[in-house]
Amino acid sequence: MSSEMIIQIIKEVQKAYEANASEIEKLDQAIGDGDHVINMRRGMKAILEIEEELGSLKPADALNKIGMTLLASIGGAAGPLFASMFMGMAKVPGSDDIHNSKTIAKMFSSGVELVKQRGKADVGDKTMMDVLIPVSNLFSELVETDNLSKNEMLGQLMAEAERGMLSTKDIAATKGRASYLGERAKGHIDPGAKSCQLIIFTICNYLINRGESK
Amino acid sequence: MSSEMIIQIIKEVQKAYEANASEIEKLDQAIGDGDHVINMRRGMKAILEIEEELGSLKPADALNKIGMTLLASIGGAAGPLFASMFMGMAKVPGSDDIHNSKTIAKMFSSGVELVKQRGKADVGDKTMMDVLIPVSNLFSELVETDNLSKNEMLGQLMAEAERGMLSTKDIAATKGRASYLGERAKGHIDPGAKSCQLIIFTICNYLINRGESK
Amino acid sequence: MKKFINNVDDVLTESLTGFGLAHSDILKIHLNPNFIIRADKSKEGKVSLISGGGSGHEPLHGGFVGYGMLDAACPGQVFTSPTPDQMISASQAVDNGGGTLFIVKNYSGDLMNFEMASEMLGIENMTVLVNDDVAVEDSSFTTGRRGVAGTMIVEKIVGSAAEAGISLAECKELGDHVNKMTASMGVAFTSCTVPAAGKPTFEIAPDEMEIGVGIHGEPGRKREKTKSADEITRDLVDTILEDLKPDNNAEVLLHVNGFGGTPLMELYLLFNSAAKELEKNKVKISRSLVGNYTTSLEMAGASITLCKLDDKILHHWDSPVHTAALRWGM
Amino acid sequence: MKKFINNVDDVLTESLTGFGLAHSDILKIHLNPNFIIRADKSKEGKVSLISGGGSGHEPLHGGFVGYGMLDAACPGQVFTSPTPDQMISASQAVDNGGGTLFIVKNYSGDLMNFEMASEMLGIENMTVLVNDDVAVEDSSFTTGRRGVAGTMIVEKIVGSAAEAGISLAECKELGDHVNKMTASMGVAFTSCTVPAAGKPTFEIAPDEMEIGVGIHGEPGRKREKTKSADEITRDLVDTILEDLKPDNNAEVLLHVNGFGGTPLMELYLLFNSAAKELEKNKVKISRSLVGNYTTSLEMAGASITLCKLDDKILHHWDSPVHTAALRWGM
Ligand SMILES: Nc1ncnc2c1ncn2[C@@H]1O[C@H](COP(=O)(O)OP(=O)(O)O)[C@@H](O)[C@H]1O
Ligand SMILES: Nc1ncnc2c1ncn2[C@@H]1O[C@H](COP(=O)(O)OP(=O)(O)O)[C@@H](O)[C@H]1O
Ligand SMILES: [Mg+2]
Ligand SMILES: [Mg+2]
Ligand SMILES: [Mg+2]
Ligand SMILES: [Mg+2]
Repeated sequence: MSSEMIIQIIKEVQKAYEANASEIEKLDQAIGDGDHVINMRRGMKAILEIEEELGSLKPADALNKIGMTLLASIGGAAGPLFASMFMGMAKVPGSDDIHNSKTIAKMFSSGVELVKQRGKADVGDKTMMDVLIPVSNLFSELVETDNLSKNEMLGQLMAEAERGMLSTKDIAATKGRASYLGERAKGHIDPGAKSCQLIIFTICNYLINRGESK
Repeated sequence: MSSEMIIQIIKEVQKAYEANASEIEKLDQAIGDGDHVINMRRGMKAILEIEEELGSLKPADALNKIGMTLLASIGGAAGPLFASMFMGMAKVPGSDDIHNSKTIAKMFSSGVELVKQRGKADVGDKTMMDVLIPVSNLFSELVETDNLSKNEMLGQLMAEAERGMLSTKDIAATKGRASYLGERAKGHIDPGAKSCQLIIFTICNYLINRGESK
Repeated sequence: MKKFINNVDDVLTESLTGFGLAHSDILKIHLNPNFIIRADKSKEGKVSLISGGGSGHEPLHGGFVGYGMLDAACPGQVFTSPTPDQMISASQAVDNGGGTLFIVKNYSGDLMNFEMASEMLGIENMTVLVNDDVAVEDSSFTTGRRGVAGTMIVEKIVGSAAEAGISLAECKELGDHVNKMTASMGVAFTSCTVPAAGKPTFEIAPDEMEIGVGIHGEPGRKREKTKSADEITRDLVDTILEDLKPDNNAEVLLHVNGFGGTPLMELYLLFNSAAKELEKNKVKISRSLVGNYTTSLEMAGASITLCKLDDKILHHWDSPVHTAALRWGM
Repeated sequence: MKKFINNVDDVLTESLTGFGLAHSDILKIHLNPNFIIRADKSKEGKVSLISGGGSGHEPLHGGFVGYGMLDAACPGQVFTSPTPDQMISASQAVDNGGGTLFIVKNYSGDLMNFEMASEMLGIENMTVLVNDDVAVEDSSFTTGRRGVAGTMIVEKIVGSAAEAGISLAECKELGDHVNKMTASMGVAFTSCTVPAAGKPTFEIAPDEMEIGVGIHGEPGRKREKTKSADEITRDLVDTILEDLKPDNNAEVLLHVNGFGGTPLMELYLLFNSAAKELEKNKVKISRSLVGNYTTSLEMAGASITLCKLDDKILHHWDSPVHTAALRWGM
């Protein structure tokens, strides 16, 4: 993993985001305040504005810089949470120089841990944590499993993200703006969970295709 | 003409007004501020609230009282104008005791004169004057004409009122709120002119039917 | 129609009652006839300033009753001028022997009702007619320009001067002078709904605006496709400047007035657009006022008003005022 | 969407610039990061009061920057909490050695951003969390109640006390106290439109209202058919009183707040309805505030806020204040 690759992935995410923007916007309009897409867009734009600077940094520094950039650009609930994700990832020893899935899994787990500390939400609160926590758990598990191809692993992570995202649909929210709705939030997928699922899907897909093309 | 008859006529006008309310409202919404019907309703209601008191007054006093009541209840442009109409009518010597059309024509003419003084509008300004002035002129003329039945006279006045009202349609306004519209007022009948036409029509009709039933 | 009302016929009475309760420290409400007067009697011999007009423009005029501004306000029904009995009773209630100055917005209805009050009132009185709306062409063959957002500036300036003790004739002269120095023009995005009518006063497409709209939702100069804030502002400011013809580096008061349904955020954005336009025209903004002061119920839109400042106007603008809607220096 | 804007992305910057120009006598605007501070440095050793939140609630918070209230405000994007760099830069700009008090409305986003600012800021600081919205049930298993129109009361009271020189810990304690004495609830008739979204945040039928709506157009407790002003008021006031449980003849401040698209006439009518309801409940209105202070862009609707008064709160409410949106005594 290099800083260039991080930027490449963010560009892929940005593309995927635009393709799904109106769907996600509808979700935040249904149970939030309708700004989630705008917030995320602002964050991605801010990162790509410092693309050159990021390219010159070591991965851990780039991740930190991305975290700070998101923190100062997204705002809302999503800002500190996505920022924490990147800052948490940068914390893992060895994240500067990573060649194997185990390090990446550790980084992901560290990122999710910091998000959880910041947001104080857990599985079942109808937030992005319903995607992040199960995916992180599964990831840590799978990297210890032998005889699993990289693509199989990525496929399982994508499926888990999808499951987590869908699990937010039929429950009431107990964290975030949707919690004000009580029972009325039921029936709507959480926008932050959808965002995370989309991001995970895009990254996995990118890695699968990249593996193939090599 | 007695005070009771004045009240009776006002009740007839009120009924006619309700039947045409939405049409007149649309006219004031198109080239005014949409309150003309509401204003007129308020005025008629105020008169009928003092019905008993009016019944005990001599016609000239009743007309004056009606004028003052309209003045304190209608507001807007229509208030002082309709009030002036009644006050002007009360001014005519003999208006207390009237048995012939000539006195009534004089009263009408005196009323219109005071309205004109107050509003400073004339024929062609696209206001109620486009109905009041021609009808008043014709009335004064017709009462001097021999061999004209009462009903023929009333019919001619109704026709003149209609003509006056329609004449406001294709001109621009130079007085009242519609004057702000410039050319855009063309194509709409003036609400105040429509009101006056309706009132004159109702009174004439009442007198025709009353004549017949006797 | 969705409104906070109980009964269409009681809107005005209940609203006035609430207004009186909320500001009992500075004003008193009289119902039937309806008028609003200061809670404290003002100085012996002081000219009484009385304004009024249709309701639905709040805070105009009731919100400007108090020290340094109006002595009384006469609220008519929504968008309908008040009736002479209101002006007469209000004048009698606040009379201090200095005579009465009526401040009247130029509409046929207001004019005629105030005229009749003036004729019937047994107190010496004069009238200042405000006609600051440059959207309407002024000609002796028409009703002339309307009185709009500039009215409160006339009320503030003459109010301060009356407090300082000038005579009725001087008040009248000053009011006419301020009126001449003041010009306004507005634009609307949506209509408003008069409670008693129950439906919008006019229809307007989702991409149209009414340039030069009146404060009763009267149609304006022209209907156009919506444009950027800068372009709209240029239209309004240029028309105003053509009328006022300020000298180079003239100092003005810039008043951006919301019609009731436009967020403050947008009004400040408009202020910024107007400031850019005035700078281009070498006009200096020395005083500013941004907010909903002369409204049309919940109409979305705004007007821009400029008042050319001289030492006298500036002094009376800055002087203390204590009303429900405008307060400073005390 | 019809709005006074030039470019969706520039709304905030241009509006802030206009705000700074219109009130250059009392405040200064800093862009990138965005914050608003007082024009004059305040007293050495004074606690700095800093608030902030998403934009679109104007005049909250920027309109409350000035003597006797806030030292700085940090406006986020429309309906999006500001970012920690804004709070940090603002704190540094106004620091007088007395420490910083953050006044934060209770939303996940605002909380987390202010929390990170608090952790990263090198100045002693504390936070008052405002959660006056009784529409939302308060439970440790949820995000808890939202901060709404009561926030400006906290800002006024603590602002006055800070001006008088009390310590950071005392400011924090007083803020928490006022928050506990204050409860609000609102109702919306229409949605608002976030400029960047370009369409209404929610759909609502022509005969429906959202009871307990949040100030970002978040859905409330329930959606109902519209009712009379008296009935709506009863719903709101009774829920508030259940929460505040005032003693018999307790004195309160009654604040009727418009969300931006409701005419002042209706707000005063609501005030009247609320006054009747409070009288029935033997609660005495000692102070009142009616107007658009905590808005949701152009949303039609209003909220009612009660604050139980004790001598301290009363004293600090009455004390002089000089901001763009609230001014008295000076
Ligand atoms: N405490 C929390 N922990 C984890 N995620 C949260 C929390 N609060 C909110 N979120 C996530 O943030 C998303 C909303 O983000 P966004 O719309 O950008 O911010 P805001 O709610 O401030 O408008 C929600 O859908 C939810 O997934
Ligand atoms: N100066 C005037 N002279 C005669 N009639 C007038 C004058 N001004 C207005 N009107 C009449 O008044 C009518 C409007 O009355 P109304 O709607 O009740 O008052 P307003 O215009 O104040 O809302 C117009 O249609 C017109 O006929
Ligand atoms: Mg959101
Ligand atoms: Mg009318
Ligand atoms: Mg009218
Ligand atoms: Mg948000």
